[in-house]
Amino acid sequence: MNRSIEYLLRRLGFYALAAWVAITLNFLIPRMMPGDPAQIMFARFKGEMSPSAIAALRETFGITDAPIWQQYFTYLRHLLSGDMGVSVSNFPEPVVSVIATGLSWSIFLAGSALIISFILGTSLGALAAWRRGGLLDSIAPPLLALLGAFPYFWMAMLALFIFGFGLGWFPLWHAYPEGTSPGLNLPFILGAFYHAALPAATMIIASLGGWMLAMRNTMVGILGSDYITYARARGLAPRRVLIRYAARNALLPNITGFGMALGFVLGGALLTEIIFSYPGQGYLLIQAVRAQDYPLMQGLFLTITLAVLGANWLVDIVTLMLDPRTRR
Amino acid sequence: MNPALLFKQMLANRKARAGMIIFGLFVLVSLVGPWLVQDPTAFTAVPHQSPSWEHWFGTTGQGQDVFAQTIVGTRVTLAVGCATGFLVVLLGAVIGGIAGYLGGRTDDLLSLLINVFLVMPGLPLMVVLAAWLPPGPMTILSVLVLTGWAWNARVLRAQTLSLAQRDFVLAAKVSGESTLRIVTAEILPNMLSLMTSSFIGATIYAIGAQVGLEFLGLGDISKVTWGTNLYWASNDSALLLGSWWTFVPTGFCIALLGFGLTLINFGVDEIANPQLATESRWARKLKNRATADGSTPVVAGGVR
Amino acid sequence: KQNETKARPGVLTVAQEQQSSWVRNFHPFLPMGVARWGTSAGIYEPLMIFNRMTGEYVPWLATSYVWRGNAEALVFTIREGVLWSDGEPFTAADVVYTFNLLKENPALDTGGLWDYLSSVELDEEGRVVMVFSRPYSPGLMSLAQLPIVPRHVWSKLKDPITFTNPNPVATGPFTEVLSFESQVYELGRNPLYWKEGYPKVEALRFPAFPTNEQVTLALINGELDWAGSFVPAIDRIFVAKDPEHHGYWFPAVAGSVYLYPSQWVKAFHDVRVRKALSLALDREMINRVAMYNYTRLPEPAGLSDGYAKWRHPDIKPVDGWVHFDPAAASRLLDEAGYRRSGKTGMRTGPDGDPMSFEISVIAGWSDWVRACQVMARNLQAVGIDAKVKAYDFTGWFEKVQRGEFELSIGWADDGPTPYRVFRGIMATETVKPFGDNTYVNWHRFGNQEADDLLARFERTVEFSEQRKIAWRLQEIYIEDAPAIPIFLNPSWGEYNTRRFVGWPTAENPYVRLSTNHPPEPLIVMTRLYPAPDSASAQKGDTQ
Amino acid sequence: MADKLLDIQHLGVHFAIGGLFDKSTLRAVHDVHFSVDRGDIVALVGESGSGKSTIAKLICRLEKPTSGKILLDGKDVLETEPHAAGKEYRKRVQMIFQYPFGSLNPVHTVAYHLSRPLQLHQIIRSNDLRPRILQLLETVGLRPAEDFIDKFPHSLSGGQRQRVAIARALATEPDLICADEPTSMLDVSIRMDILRLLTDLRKEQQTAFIFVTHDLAAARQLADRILVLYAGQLVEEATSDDLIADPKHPYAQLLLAAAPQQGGSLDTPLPAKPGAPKNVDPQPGCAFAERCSQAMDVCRQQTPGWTWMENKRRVRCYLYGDTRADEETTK
Amino acid sequence: MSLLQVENLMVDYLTPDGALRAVDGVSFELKRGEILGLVGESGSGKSTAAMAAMRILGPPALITGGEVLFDGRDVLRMSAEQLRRWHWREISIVMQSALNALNPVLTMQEHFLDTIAAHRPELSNAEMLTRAAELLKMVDIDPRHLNSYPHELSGGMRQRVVIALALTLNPPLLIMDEPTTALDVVVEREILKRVLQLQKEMGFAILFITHDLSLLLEFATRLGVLYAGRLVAIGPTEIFRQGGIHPYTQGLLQAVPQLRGKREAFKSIPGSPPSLKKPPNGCRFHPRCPLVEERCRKEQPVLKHVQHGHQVACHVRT
Ligand SMILES: Nc1ncnc2c1ncn2[C@@H]1O[C@H](COP(=O)(O)OP(=O)(O)OP(=O)(O)O)[C@@H](O)[C@H]1O
Ligand SMILES: Nc1ncnc2c1ncn2[C@@H]1O[C@H](COP(=O)(O)OP(=O)(O)OP(=O)(O)O)[C@@H](O)[C@H]1O
Ligand SMILES: [Mg+2]
Ligand SMILES: [Mg+2]
Repeated sequence: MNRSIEYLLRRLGFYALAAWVAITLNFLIPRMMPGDPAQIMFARFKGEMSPSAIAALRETFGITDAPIWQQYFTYLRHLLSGDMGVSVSNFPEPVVSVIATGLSWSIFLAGSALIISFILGTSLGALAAWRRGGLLDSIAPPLLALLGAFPYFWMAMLALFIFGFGLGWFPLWHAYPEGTSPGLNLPFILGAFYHAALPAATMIIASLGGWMLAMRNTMVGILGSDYITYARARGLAPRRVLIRYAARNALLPNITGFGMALGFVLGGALLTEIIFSYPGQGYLLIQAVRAQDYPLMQGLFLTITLAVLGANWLVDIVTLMLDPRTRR
Repeated sequence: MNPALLFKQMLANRKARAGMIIFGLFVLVSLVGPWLVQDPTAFTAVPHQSPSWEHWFGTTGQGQDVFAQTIVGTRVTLAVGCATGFLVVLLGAVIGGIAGYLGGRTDDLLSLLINVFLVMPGLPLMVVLAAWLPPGPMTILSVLVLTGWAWNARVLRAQTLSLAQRDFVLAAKVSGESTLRIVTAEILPNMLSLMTSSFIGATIYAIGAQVGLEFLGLGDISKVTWGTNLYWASNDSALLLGSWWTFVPTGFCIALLGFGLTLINFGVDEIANPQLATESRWARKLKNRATADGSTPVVAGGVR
Repeated sequence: KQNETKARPGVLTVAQEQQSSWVRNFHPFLPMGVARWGTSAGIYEPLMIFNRMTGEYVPWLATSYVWRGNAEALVFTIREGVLWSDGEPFTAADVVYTFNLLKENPALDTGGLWDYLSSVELDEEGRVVMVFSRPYSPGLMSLAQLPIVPRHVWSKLKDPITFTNPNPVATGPFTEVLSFESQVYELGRNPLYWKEGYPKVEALRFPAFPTNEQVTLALINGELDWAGSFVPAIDRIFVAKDPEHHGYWFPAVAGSVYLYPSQWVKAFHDVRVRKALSLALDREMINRVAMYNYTRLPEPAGLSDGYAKWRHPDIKPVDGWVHFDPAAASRLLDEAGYRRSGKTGMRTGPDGDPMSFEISVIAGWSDWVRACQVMARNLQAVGIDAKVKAYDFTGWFEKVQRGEFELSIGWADDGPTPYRVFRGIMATETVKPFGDNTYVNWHRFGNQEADDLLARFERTVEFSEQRKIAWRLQEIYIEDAPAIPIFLNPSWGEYNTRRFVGWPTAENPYVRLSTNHPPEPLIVMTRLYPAPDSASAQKGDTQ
Repeated sequence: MADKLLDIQHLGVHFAIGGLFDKSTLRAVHDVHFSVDRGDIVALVGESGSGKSTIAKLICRLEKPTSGKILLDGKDVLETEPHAAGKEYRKRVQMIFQYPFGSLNPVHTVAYHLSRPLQLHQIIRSNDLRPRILQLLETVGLRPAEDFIDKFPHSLSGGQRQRVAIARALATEPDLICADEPTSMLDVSIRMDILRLLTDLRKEQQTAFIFVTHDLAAARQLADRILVLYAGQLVEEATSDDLIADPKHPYAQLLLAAAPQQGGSLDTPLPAKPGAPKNVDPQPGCAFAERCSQAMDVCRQQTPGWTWMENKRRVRCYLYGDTRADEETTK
Repeated sequence: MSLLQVENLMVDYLTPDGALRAVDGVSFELKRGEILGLVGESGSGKSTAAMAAMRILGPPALITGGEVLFDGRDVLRMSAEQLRRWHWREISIVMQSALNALNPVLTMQEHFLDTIAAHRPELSNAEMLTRAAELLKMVDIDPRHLNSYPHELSGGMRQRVVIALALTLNPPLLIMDEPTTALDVVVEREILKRVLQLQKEMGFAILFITHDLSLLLEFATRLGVLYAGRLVAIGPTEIFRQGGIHPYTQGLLQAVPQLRGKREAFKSIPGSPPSLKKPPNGCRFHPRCPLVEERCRKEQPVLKHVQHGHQVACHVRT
C-alpha cells in the first residue's frame, strides 16, 4: 500500500512538473514571439483609440514593462489565485469565467466519446484476437483503419450535413435543447445526449480503429503467452479465460495509451466542436485565435493541459488498481 | 535488419505492398502531377460547377478547377507530412537513443522531458503556436515537429534501452567499439523496422494535424494544399451549396493516403512480429479446423 | 424536420456576433464586439444616429444640434419625456455625466473624444454644450452617437471599466434581460419606451452561432428573422428556399477596400506606376471571385454611394484610373521606363530592378486573400511579378503600420464625410517615418495641399464650404493616385418576412438593413411590426 | 608471484534500489578478492543472483565497481582508466556470454563480427582479414569455415553461434576470457564440445579463463580452482578436486549435495534450510547464517573473515577459525 | 490397462513455409503411479508430444495422426467440453515456463479459486479457500501467500505454487515439463524432493520431461529418449544407468560431466541436432552417429525390443 501511495505521489510530482512546464511555456510563448502583445491586442480597435485609452487598457490587462522574471512571478501568483487574466474579446470578463462555460461541455463530449470508443474498440480488438482470422478479424481492422484515416473534422462536416442538415435527424448546433434549463432534469439530460450523439459518433468512428488494433495486437501477444495456455489447460471456461486472463492483461498497456490519447482526442474534439457549434473549449479556442484574444488562448491551453494531466493521473490510479505490478 | 532486406520483406507482405503502391502513387502525383494539370489557382471557370469532362472534379466556389487543386495540393501536404515524419523520427531517435543508451541521469532528465511533452495536448499547443507564428508550411512543420517528437522518442528510447542491455551490445563494448559506433552500427540497424513504422506513424499524424490546422485557417491559405482546399471548401459553404465535389475528393485523398500508410505499418508490424499476421497461410488453412477453445486441432491424414 | 424549439410569436430572432456561447455583458463603452450587440442596438441610445443611407443625422435622445462658431462648440437639445427603464426620468444631466465619465476613465474613451473636447456642460437652457479644445467639425458623429448611460446608476459604480452591467438600465426599446444562458438570451421590450407604441416587437432573441456557416444554415431553415452575415451564393441557397419571405440587401454605402502601394518602394514614387497598377486590375473578376458579385466597382475617387452628395460633379466614371485597361497600364509602365525584358517577360525598372512585389494580406480573411490572388494574376499579365503573401493578422498589421510592405490590401478610415477618408490616405500630417507605427496612411503618402484643405475642413461647419473642399481633395486624389480602390465594402443584411415586416430594402432604403453598424439598427427595430399572417405561419412552423 | 595476470582486490558493487520511502542498497558484489594467473582457469560457482555475472562484467569493465581495485599485470586499471577501459585492456580481456542467441547482432554476418575486433585493434592488415577469420573459425571447430563466414546468426544453431562468439573473443588474442555460463543454454550433447574447446585454447594459447557456472561438475572438469560465491561474497576458494572432495563452507556443502549424481541423493535431506540469500540492506554477520544448520551466535553478529588452509585454500566461516572480516579489511 | 497410451502420435506445426513435423510417430504408455521420463535435446519435440497428447496446444499445432487413449477413452475425439472436464480432474500439467504460467494480475488465491470453481462449482468459497491453503502447505508455502501476486514470489515459490495447482483435484496423472530447469540447483533439489514425496503419498503417475538425463536417472521408473521428433529408445531406467544401448543414448550419457571419480577428457557427440524443417533421411541420428552404416542413411529404423522391456530404434543395435 505504501508503494501504491508512493507511486501515485511520484506520478503526481511528475504531473506537477509537467504542469509547471506548460505554465511556463504559456508564459514564454507570447513573450518569445515577435511583436508587442499590447500592440497586437489593441490592433483590433483600428486606431479609434487614443494613446491615453491604450495606456489605461494596458494597465487593466496587466501589461507592464517590468523585468521578465518579475512578470513571471506576478503571473504565477495570479495563476495560483485562479486568475488567468482578462479576456480581450469578452472584456472585462475574466478568462476563468469564459472558460468555465465551455470546459464541462468539452469534457462531457470528448470524455464520453473517448470512453465509448475505448470500450468498444478494445472489446472488438479482444474479440478479433480471440477469433483470429475470423470474419471480424479480417474485415474490421482495414475498414476501421480506412475510416480512421479520414480527418476528424471532415467526417464531422459530412455527418453534420447529411444527418443534421439533409435528413434532419440530429441538431445542428449547441449542447442542449433550447427551452430546457441546465440541471438535473430529464429533458435537459436527454437533450444533452441527443446533442452530443452526432459529434461523439464521428469521433468514435474516427478513433475506433486505433483502439481496436492496439487491443488486438497486444491481445494476440497475450494469447500466445503461457498463462493463457495454462488457464485453458486447467479447464477454465473459455469466457473466463478471455476476460479475466487475456483481456484484462491486454488492457493494461492500452490504458496507458488511453492516458496518452486523452490529449490527442481532446484535440480532435476541438475540431469537432467547431463543426458542430458545440460550446466547448475547441470553439472558444478558435474564436480566441480569430479574435487575437491571447489571454483567452493561453487560458484555454492551460486548462486543457491541466485537464489532460488530471485525467492522466486518474488513469494512473486505474492502472494501479488493475495492475498489481505497479505497486511493486 | 538491413534496409534492403526490410524492403524485400515489405514487398513480400501483402498489406505493406498494397500500402506502398498507394503511397507510391501519391508520391508520383506530387512529383509530376503539377505539370499535368492546369493552374489550380486560375479563376477560369464558372463557380460551383459539378464534375464534367472539362473539370473532372468540378469547380470551386471561385471557379477554380478542383481536380487541379487536388493534384497540386498533394505536393506540399505530402512534403510537409514526410518531412515532419523524418524530422520527428530523427529527433526521436537522437533524444530517445541518447537517453536509452546512456541511461542514468541523462536518461532520467530526457525521459522527463519526453513524458512532459507526451502529456501536453498537441493540438491546442499547435493552435496557440501557429496563432503566434507567421502562417506557412514551415511554421506548420516546426509546430508539428515540436509537438510530435516525444512519442517517437519514447518508443525509440524503450527499444534502445532493451537493445543496449542485449549481449551483442555488451560484446561490442568488450571488443572496444566506440559509443558512436555501437549506436550507429549495432543498435540502430536493429531498430530499422521500428523506425520505419515510427516514420510512417509520424507522417500520418503530421498529415492529419497539418490538414486540421490549415482547415482552421492557421496555414497559409494562399498556398494550394489539401488543408487549404478544405478550408476554402468550408469557407465557400460548399456542402450547403451542394458542391460536395470541392470537399469530398480531398477528404478521400487524405484518407486513402493515410490508409496506404497504415497498411504499410500493418505490414511492418507483421514483419517485426509475425504473430500479428491476420491472414497467414496457416490461418486460412486452419480456418475450418481451428478450435476456438484453444485445444489442439486434430486431422486425420496430415496436411502435407 | 427541424428540431429546435422556435421563438414565441412576436419574438424577433437575430443572428449577430459569432460566438459559441454568450457572456453576459452589457457595457456600452467597451469596443464593439466585446459587449453583447444589443447594448448599442436596442438597450442604450445615442443623442443622434447618423444614417449612412441618407447621409442625415436622425434625432434620437437629442432633438437637434447646432454648431457654435467655426466648429468650436456643439450644442445638443435633449429630448423631453424620456424615462430610464427603471422609471427615473432621463435628463441632460445624464448626457453630461456620460461624457465626463469618459473623461475620467480614458480606458472607456475608445473613440478618443477627449482628444478634441475640452468640456461638456449644461447651459442655462438645459442644453448640453460641448466645448472643443480646437475647431474640429468631424467630431460630430462620434459625439452624437455615444450611448448615454444613467447617472443615477453609473455614478454609484466602484469600477466602471470592469463593470459587466448584467441588468442594464437604459432608454432603449429593449431593456429587459428576459433570460440569459450561454446558448441563447432574450431581451424584452421596454414598457417605458419613449416612442409611443413602439417597439412592436415583443422581444429580441439571440441564439449563439459560432460561424457564418451556422448562421447561413439557420437562415435557410427560416429560424432567423434578421442577420447581418456574409452568405455565399445567397440567391441560390437562401432566397430560392422561400422567395416569398427570404430577402437580403447589401448596399455598398460604406468605405472602399484599397490596394496600398507603399512609398517604401521606389517604383511607387512614380504616379504613373501607381496608376498603372490600378488600370491593370480586373475589378469585375475580383468582385466575382472574392465577393460573389455582391458589391459594386468603386467610383473614380473611391467614394461610395454613402458619399453621393460629396462626389465631384465633373468627374466621370471613365475619368482617371479606376477601371480595367491593361493596355493603358502597359503604356504607362513603358513610359515610366519599366519595360518587359528577357525570358520571363516581366518588367525591369530604369535602374535594372525587376518589378517584383509582394502583396500582403491577412491569412484568415478569405475574401481579401481571393481578391489578392486575382490582383496578382492581373499584375502579372501586365508584366509585374506580384505574389500573394498571407500573414497572420498580427504580422500583417505590424508590417502595414510600420509601412514596411510593398503592396497590401487594406481598409480605409471612413466617417460621415470624406474628411477621414482623404486624411488617412494623403495627409502629410499622418505620414510617419518608416518603422514607426501609425493607424492610418500606412503607405506614407502626403500632399501639402491636401493638408491645408483638411485643416480648413475641420474648421468649417458649412456644408457648401466642406463640399468644395471635398471636391478639391478628389481632384488631388485622382491626380496623385496615392491608394488604389478595389471594391466597395457591402453592408450585409438578410431578413425573413414570415414573422416580421417593415424591413429596409432597396425599394424602401430608410436605413441600412445590416445589423453590423449600431446604432443604426435602432431605426430598424422601431419600425418593424409583426407580419399580418405571422400567427398562422408560426403554427405551420412548429409542426 | 611473477605470472599473476589479474588481481581483484576488495571489489564491490552496490546498487541503490527502491523509491522515495524505502531506499535500500543491494549488495550485488561485496569485498571480493582473488587473482588469476596466466593460463589459469578459475571457476566461479554460486546460486542464481549470487553475483557471478556481475563479477564477470566488472572484470570486463562493463560495470563500474563502487569500491575495490582491478590490477592487470600489477597495474591498477581503475586508476588509469576510471571511466571506460582503454584499447589495450579491451584487447587483453574478452568475454563470452551466456545466451548464444543474444550475443551476436542479428543484422551482421559472421565475418563482420570477427573482423571488427581485428580491425579495431589493428591486429591484421585488411588484406589478410579474410584468411585470418577463416583461421579463427577453424580454431573454434566451425569447419569448413567457408560455409560459415558469410552467414547471418539466425541461420546458425546455438552451438555454432557460441563458437562464433568464442572466435570473436579469441580474435584479439586476449590473455583473459571471462566466460559467463557459456554452455548453460546449449544442448547437453554439445556442451562438452564447447568446454573441450576452452581447455584446448588454454593449452594452445595460454589464455586464462574465468568460468562462471552453476554446474559444479562442469566446473570441476574444466577449472583448476573453484571460487564459491554466496550473496555477492566469496565464501570459499580451493582447487577443484579439494572442493569436490571435501567442501568446507556449509554453503559449498549444500551446493555439492544438490548436484545431481547417479545413485540418487533425492532421499537424503539437504544440509541446510531452504531460503534465499539476503543481499538487500545486509546486516552484519554471515549471509548464509540463516540457512546454515551449524550457525553459531557469532555468525549472526559479525561477518567472518578468511581462514587459510593448506594448498592455498581459504574459507570464510567461523567453523574453521575466528577471523573477523572487519579486522581483515582494516589491516 | 495403462493410464495413458500414446500410439504413433504425429504433430505438425503449420508455418508460413509449410508444415513442420515436430513429433513423428511417437508411442509410449504410462501406468498408474509410475514415473516416465522423457529426455531429449531442445527442440526434439518433448513438450509438443506431451501437450498435444493433452490437447492443450493451440494452432498452429495440428495432430495429424495417431491415437491417444486415457483410461481407455479416445482423447482425440473428445469435444471441447469433454476436454475441459478431463483436464485437471484427471490430467494436469506443470508447464515448462511455469514461472510465466501465472496470471500477473491475479493473486494466488484467485488462481486456486478459478481452478477449483471450474470443476467443483458446488463447493463454497470457504471450502475452496481451505483447500487452497492446504495445497500451499503441501508444497511448503505459507498460506498467507494466498494474497500475494506472482511477482511478489520468488521463482522457486512460483514453481511450488504451480505444482500445488496441478494437484488441486488429485489427478491420477501429472505432466511435468522441465519443472525445474529455470531454477537454481539447490531449489531444484528441494522441489523435486517434495514432488517425489507427494507422489509416494498420493500415488499419481508423472510424465516427467527434461533434457537433464542425469536427473532422471535418479528417480524415473522408465525413460524415453526423443531425438528430432522421434522416440529412439524407451525402457526401464536401469538399462540407462548402465550406459544405454542406442548410440545416441550412449553419447548423451557420456556427455554428462561427472562429479565424482576421475577427471576425464570431455566426451561429446559431434555435430548438432538436425533442423526439423529438413530432417536427414533414414535414421535422423545418422550424421552424428559413430556406428553409422549404409542402411542408416536410407531406412528409417523402428522401435524394437532388445532386452528387459527396453526398445531402441537403431539398425545397428537391433
Ligand atoms: N543493474 C543492476 N541494478 C540492480 N541490481 C542488479 C543489477 N545488476 C545485477 N543486480 C543484482 O545483483 C545480483 C547479482 O546478479 P548477477 O547477475 O551477477 O547474478 P548471477 O550470479 O550471475 O545470477 P545468475 O546465475 O542468475 O546469472 C542480483 O541480485 C541482481 O538482481
Ligand atoms: N509454434 C510453433 N511454430 C512452429 N514450430 C514450432 C512451434 N512451437 C514449436 N515448434 C518447433 O517444434 C519443435 C519441437 O518443439 P518443442 O517445444 O516440443 O521441443 P522441446 O523438446 O520441448 O524443446 P525444449 O527442451 O527447448 O523445450 C521445435 O523444433 C520447435 O522449433
Ligand atoms: Mg548470471
Ligand atoms: Mg519443451
